Amino acid sequence: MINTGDTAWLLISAAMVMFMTPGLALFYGGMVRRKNLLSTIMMSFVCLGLVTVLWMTYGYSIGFAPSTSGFFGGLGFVALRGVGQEPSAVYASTTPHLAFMVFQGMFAIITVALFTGAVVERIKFSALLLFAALWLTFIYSPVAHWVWGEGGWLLEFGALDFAGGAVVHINAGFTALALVLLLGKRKGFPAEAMLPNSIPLVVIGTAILWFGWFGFNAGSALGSNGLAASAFTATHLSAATAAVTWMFLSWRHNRPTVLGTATGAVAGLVAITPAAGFVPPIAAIPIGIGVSVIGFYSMLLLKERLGFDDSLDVFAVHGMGGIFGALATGIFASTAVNPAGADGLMYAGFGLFFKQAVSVLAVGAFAFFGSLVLGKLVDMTVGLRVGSVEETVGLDLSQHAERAYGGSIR
Amino acid sequence: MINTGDTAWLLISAAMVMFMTPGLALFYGGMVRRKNLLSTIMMSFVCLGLVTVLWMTYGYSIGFAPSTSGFFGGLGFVALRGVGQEPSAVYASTTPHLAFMVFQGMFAIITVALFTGAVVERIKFSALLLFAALWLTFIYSPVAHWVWGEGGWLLEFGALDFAGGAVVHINAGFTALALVLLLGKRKGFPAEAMLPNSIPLVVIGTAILWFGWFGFNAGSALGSNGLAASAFTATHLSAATAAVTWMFLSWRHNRPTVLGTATGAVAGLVAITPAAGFVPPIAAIPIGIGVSVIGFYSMLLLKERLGFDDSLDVFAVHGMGGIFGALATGIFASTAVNPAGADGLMYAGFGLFFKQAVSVLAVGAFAFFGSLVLGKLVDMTVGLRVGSVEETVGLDLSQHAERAYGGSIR
Amino acid sequence: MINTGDTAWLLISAAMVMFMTPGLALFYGGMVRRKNLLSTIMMSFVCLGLVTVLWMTYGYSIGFAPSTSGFFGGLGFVALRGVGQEPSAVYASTTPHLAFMVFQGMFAIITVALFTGAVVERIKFSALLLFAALWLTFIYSPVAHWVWGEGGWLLEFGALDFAGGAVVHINAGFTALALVLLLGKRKGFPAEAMLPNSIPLVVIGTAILWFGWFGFNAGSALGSNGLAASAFTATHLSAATAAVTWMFLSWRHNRPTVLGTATGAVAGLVAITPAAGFVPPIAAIPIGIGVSVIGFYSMLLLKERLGFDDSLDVFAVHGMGGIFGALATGIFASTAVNPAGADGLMYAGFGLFFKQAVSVLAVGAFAFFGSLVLGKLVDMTVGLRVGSVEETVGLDLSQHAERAYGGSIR
Amino acid sequence: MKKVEAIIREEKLRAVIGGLEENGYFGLTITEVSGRGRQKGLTLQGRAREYKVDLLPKVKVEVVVMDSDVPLIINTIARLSRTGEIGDGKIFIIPVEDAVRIRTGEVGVNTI
Amino acid sequence: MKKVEAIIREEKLRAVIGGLEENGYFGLTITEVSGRGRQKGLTLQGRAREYKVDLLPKVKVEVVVMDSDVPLIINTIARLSRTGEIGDGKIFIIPVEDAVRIRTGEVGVNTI
Amino acid sequence: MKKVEAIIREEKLRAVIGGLEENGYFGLTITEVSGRGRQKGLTLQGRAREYKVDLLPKVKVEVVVMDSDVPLIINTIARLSRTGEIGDGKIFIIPVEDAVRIRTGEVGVNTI
Ligand SMILES: Nc1ncnc2c1ncn2[C@@H]1O[C@H](COP(=O)(O)OP(=O)(O)O)[C@@H](O)[C@H]1O
Ligand SMILES: Nc1ncnc2c1ncn2[C@@H]1O[C@H](COP(=O)(O)OP(=O)(O)O)[C@@H](O)[C@H]1O
Ligand SMILES: Nc1ncnc2c1ncn2[C@@H]1O[C@H](COP(=O)(O)OP(=O)(O)O)[C@@H](O)[C@H]1O
Repeated sequence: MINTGDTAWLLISAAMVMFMTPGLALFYGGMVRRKNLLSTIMMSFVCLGLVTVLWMTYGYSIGFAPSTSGFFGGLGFVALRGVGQEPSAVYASTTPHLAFMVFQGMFAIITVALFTGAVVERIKFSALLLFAALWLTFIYSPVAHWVWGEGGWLLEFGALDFAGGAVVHINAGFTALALVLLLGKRKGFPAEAMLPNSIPLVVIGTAILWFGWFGFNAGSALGSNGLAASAFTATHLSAATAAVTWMFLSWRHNRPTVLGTATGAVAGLVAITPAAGFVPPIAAIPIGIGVSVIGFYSMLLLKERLGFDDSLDVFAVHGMGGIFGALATGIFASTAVNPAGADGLMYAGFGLFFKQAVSVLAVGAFAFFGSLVLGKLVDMTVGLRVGSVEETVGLDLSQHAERAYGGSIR
Repeated sequence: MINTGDTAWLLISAAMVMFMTPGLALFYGGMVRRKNLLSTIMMSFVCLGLVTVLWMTYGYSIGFAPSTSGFFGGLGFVALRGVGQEPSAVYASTTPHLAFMVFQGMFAIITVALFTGAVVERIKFSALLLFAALWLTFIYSPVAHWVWGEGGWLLEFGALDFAGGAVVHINAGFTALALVLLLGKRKGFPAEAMLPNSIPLVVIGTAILWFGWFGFNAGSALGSNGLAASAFTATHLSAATAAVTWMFLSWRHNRPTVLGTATGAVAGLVAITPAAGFVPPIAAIPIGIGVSVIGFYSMLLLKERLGFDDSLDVFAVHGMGGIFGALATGIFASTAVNPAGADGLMYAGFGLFFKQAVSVLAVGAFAFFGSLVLGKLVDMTVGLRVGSVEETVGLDLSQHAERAYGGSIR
Repeated sequence: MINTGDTAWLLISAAMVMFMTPGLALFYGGMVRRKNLLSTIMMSFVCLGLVTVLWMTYGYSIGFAPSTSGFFGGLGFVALRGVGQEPSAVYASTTPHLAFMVFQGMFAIITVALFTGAVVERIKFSALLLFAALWLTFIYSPVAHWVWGEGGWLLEFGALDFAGGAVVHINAGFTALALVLLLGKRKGFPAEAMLPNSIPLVVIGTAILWFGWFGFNAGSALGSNGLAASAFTATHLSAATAAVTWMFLSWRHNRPTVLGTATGAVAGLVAITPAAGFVPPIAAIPIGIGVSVIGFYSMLLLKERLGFDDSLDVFAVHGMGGIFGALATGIFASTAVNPAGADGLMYAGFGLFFKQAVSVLAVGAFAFFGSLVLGKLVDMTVGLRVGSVEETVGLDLSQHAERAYGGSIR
Repeated sequence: MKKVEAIIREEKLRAVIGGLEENGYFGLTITEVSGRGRQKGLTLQGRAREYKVDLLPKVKVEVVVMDSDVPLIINTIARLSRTGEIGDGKIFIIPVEDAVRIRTGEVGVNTI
Repeated sequence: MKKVEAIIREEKLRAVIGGLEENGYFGLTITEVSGRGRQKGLTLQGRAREYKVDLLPKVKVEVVVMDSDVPLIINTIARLSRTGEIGDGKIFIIPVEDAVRIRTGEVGVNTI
Repeated sequence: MKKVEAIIREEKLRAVIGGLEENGYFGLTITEVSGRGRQKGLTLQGRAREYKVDLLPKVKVEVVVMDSDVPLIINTIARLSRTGEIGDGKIFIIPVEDAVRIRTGEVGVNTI
């Protein structure tokens, strides 16, 4: 039966998660060079359009319709058939099925937007569109089914993913890895300094992401209850701890930067995502510290040492952060917090931790190899990368025939 | 009796609709030339102040107090007398009357702000203030009464307007038309290129509008229930479809622009507004496609062919979008979705469609002629248009003695 | 027992109040010179990290744990012990205790961020961090206990503070005063014009603040009910009235500025904060007018006449606004609105007004002298002020080794 | 060679560029500047305080050309950027002793 | 005629403009520039990486005047923009061969 | 003295500054400009309308040096900013009659 409080919480959560995608657009947009600002924004923003349409026509069905394989859902929910104002039989039993469907759709949107950060400043817009559509169909929707769908194999197996550590972050992180391998470095990397065009824009984006993440994590309780409050608290504390940790790390290396603090906050939000509704809120402190240390040094290693040009460090923040969060869930989870969860290393044996590791591997490998294949396909058809002159001129002009600040002469 | 879930949903919806007005300020502000940036922002922002005060002192009463004429409400609710913490006898029976009143107030605010987009870059600020006050009193409040007020004639007649296709968008669109006729073109139009000063600002505005629109449309269910979820879904799907459609249209003409995609999203939100709680969510796909095609070509026709200088295309987006949405409601509405609604062309005869057409005509004509009269009046008293030098220097300096980026030399 | 509607409202309110702090960062950031833009943003943003961690480890306990002294709470809630998914025994009985704790935490964060506005453009970042930590511990948490904690002496005494007129605004205002005394004027003040680097950023910040303030004030009803709706309405009306009033005042002196209108809105929100859930909504009109008149002329007096360099006028807006709001609560409060409140001057004798005056004095004096002592301590250890060259170069480069617009040459 | 340095109204830039193009001059450099001449000043306002501001946005167009082209350039720019109102701007002629095309390393008149 | 091109600190701009005005010089053009001289460099930091940055914001003031006015202009600017600390800036004198007032088409010394 | 005025690609700025530094030239002034030369134009698009845009962002580097240093400066800038593709930019040499160091009031060649 529909509970109005739970429904209000799920609807506002869906709206907040929707808001995160343009937030991400600004977060990413602020970090590139000005000539690619709009193009970077567009790569996230267009997902709000494209992914929504695909999700409601068939993506949700692949993800959540009943099936027996455990690998992808059936066609029962195509074009929202059977998805109505009444609660679903299996998901979120106190809210309209439509609310659950749209909430899930917002996750699909932002996951696609997330990996674009790795390929900005050089991917062809048409290639991105095509890849996004294929990826949603063949990677995201199945993985969502594995982890959250009725009968999904990872769900059955007992892996825990409260709000998308695997489905969203590991998935996006390994996709980023694959795409960077296919695309190669940006022209001029690493010789030329590529400073962020607007850190205030990054801050606006971070603010929206942090705000929206309460819907993402606490909304995943699918009800307005103690568990939601617990997930909410853990989310906030992890973001805060990680922000401060990253700030001090950047201070150790030079100065406490705004960009570092914002990045830390996002990393903290990533890591707590799979854990939020399974761990006691105070566990967010070690999780927040851990993810910033891991993220900061992964970034240094990948970008500075290995010269791996993941433009906006999607793998370091979301891939590594997601892995760490999934494993941390295997450490700190407690059935005292969520009886529907399990006990982690701290309270029981290696059981859960092992399952978490399996889910990391399964999702990571599937996303990585799947994306390699899809990316190669796109490369062979429309071509992945813009021409050299287009890259120099910038993607705003060459892909979108627009300039961010049109009134200005430059 | 007050239901806490419904009340939570209505309150947060009111907050979200409030947030839309500064969102609109940024959306519009990004599209003008830098010298008019603040002035454009101010025209929307000031409505939050001015309209709120007028609404709570008497506007709400004209709109919603019981009356017998069907054309405007009585004075029963002046200065919030009789509007208290208990539910109203007629509106939103599970939430405090004050919540309903303030939710409605947010609609009044943004409607006034909407039409300013047509007159930016040349209207005198004092004239705008005066016109806004008159318009709220003599046009908006009565029209709200017709459509939503107890005993309003269009309500009685059976026209459907879920969240303001007629009250908000057609109303604002035709007002824009009238004001442009009175004001004339901007100096230099169409010879000089008038490029948007900041598309990132437009994106921030669009993001806030899209987010807030969930409150606008799903909040209009006045409860946290299946209907709200349905309206929420339809809203999101229409915005998404229209964004993608407009993107492809701009691509056909040159490149897929960010500005076009954002405009499409807004157009999609406009068209679904009257329909959201009456049509099955999947109907948002044809509605989203339709509104972008209509909006895009209306804009080309009006601005390029006819040289009609509606600065930010308020009529093409809100006027035409609102008309299309109202008529589409007459096509796709279904009592299976909302028993309090009616069946459209798809499920029954022309009855509803005809009523929708009547409401379009009535509201459009009233707004247009009413605004002509009020605008003329303002012109004859304080004068509508700034002087030629003031227009050249820009309204930021001449009307507000401010510069957007004060630290800069320019 | 947990009520889902109340919980949804409290959680979303907490998220909205969280959102206010980056909103404030942008509001303040837009007003300084470009060379200090990031540094100003950082001073607010870092509070999200630092204060959260301290609050959850011990601040909440000092503020809200049961005690007998009436001056500070015990250690019962340290590290969130005893703060769980069930409602607390004393606070917010229909929502999870964690929700109440995190909601209160958001208030602590923004209060610290508020006073930074007085010291931007010249305080050392390390000094700010240290001072913030000390201040949260020795000033904010105790004052929260006095006013809102079980057994707090001002609560027992009968002073009313619905959402933080004393705890937040007077507290921050007097702290600002003390810090300005210790720090002295900015280099070049008042000879050099220090124009805001970006008024659009100020508007974005104001928009977020206004939106979030509904959570701040109406969320303080701790439930989704008639009182919340009443507080919501009063909040909106006060902001609107004050915005319009300040606009007309700035018009009287020259032109109706956007900066003035935004400042007025914030002042209106400040003044209604202590009153929102005690006064009839319509009382927001005199409150809104009053606070703008007082704020505007305080600002002129302090800055222009007395040459007191409170960079962003924290004392004039929050200190004076908070005092006015607290006293106005003593005038307009009515038990017809909130039976848990009291009757003010308008309906009864001087009793409440006197109590309000006492709370103003107590909190103001404690914040002022306490901050003087703590600030002096910080000055003697790490030093409060940056060097002269660092100040000239700007705090973005000297404290954070970053530039707001890194892609640009300047 | 000479550098023709014209300070004109922003809104005239398109026309001026077009006019130069029609006459076969493609190379030019544009800078956003702010200027003051005979145009009356304005007063800006802070939160409560006023500031006099008398600089208005202009655009500087620089074209380096052969000496013999100077009159035509002046003529073209002046004609296309004139409104007749105060604030139309100025053109200055500055000597240029040499020019280099970076791409090829060529020097002298044929590089411009 | 000469173009006096001064590169000064941003915060001194108001004073310099005021000083020129007092001496009767109204016309001038301002550009936002970035410069480096003897001032020590700084190090910027990206997400995890460092960049050396040694350019600091300055303002360029250009005033075209008659030859005889040059010493007074130099004097005024130098006096009003001096702090005595490194980074005060430079003034360069550049020859101007001709000037045109766009509004009227006049040429020569009386246009400036 | 001469002013070497180079209009180069943004992404070459760091290299050019570095190269000048290596040769002992520290003082310089940078301006963000927009330019057009032989580089092909582009078309921008508004909401529904198209605009031709042929200006691309460039950076202007100004270095005032003694006459004898000019060849080395030209050489350094040209070498470090060359890509060989159209749009590499130009260098112009402009006479400077005098220079003043504001901080000390010194004039002449030893100030630069
Ligand atoms: N003496 C000067 N030196 C440098 N720039 C000048 C000078 N006089 C005018 N300018 C520039 O020319 C612009 C227009 O000059 P103004 O005097 O307003 O035009 P008009 O020639 O129509 O009187 C100014 O904004 C300024 O940038
Ligand atoms: N040789 C030069 N060529 C061009 N601009 C210069 C030169 N030397 C200095 N500048 C400009 O002057 C500004 C101030 O110079 P700086 O050497 O720091 O001052 P100071 O004269 O006090 O030592 C620099 O930021 C730069 O813009
Ligand atoms: N005649 C000129 N006058 C002023 N600036 C010029 C001139 N020609 C070129 N420029 C500047 O030089 C830049 C590069 O010129 P371009 O012709 O594209 O390079 P290339 O020398 O490789 O053909 C242009 O963007 C413009 O700023």
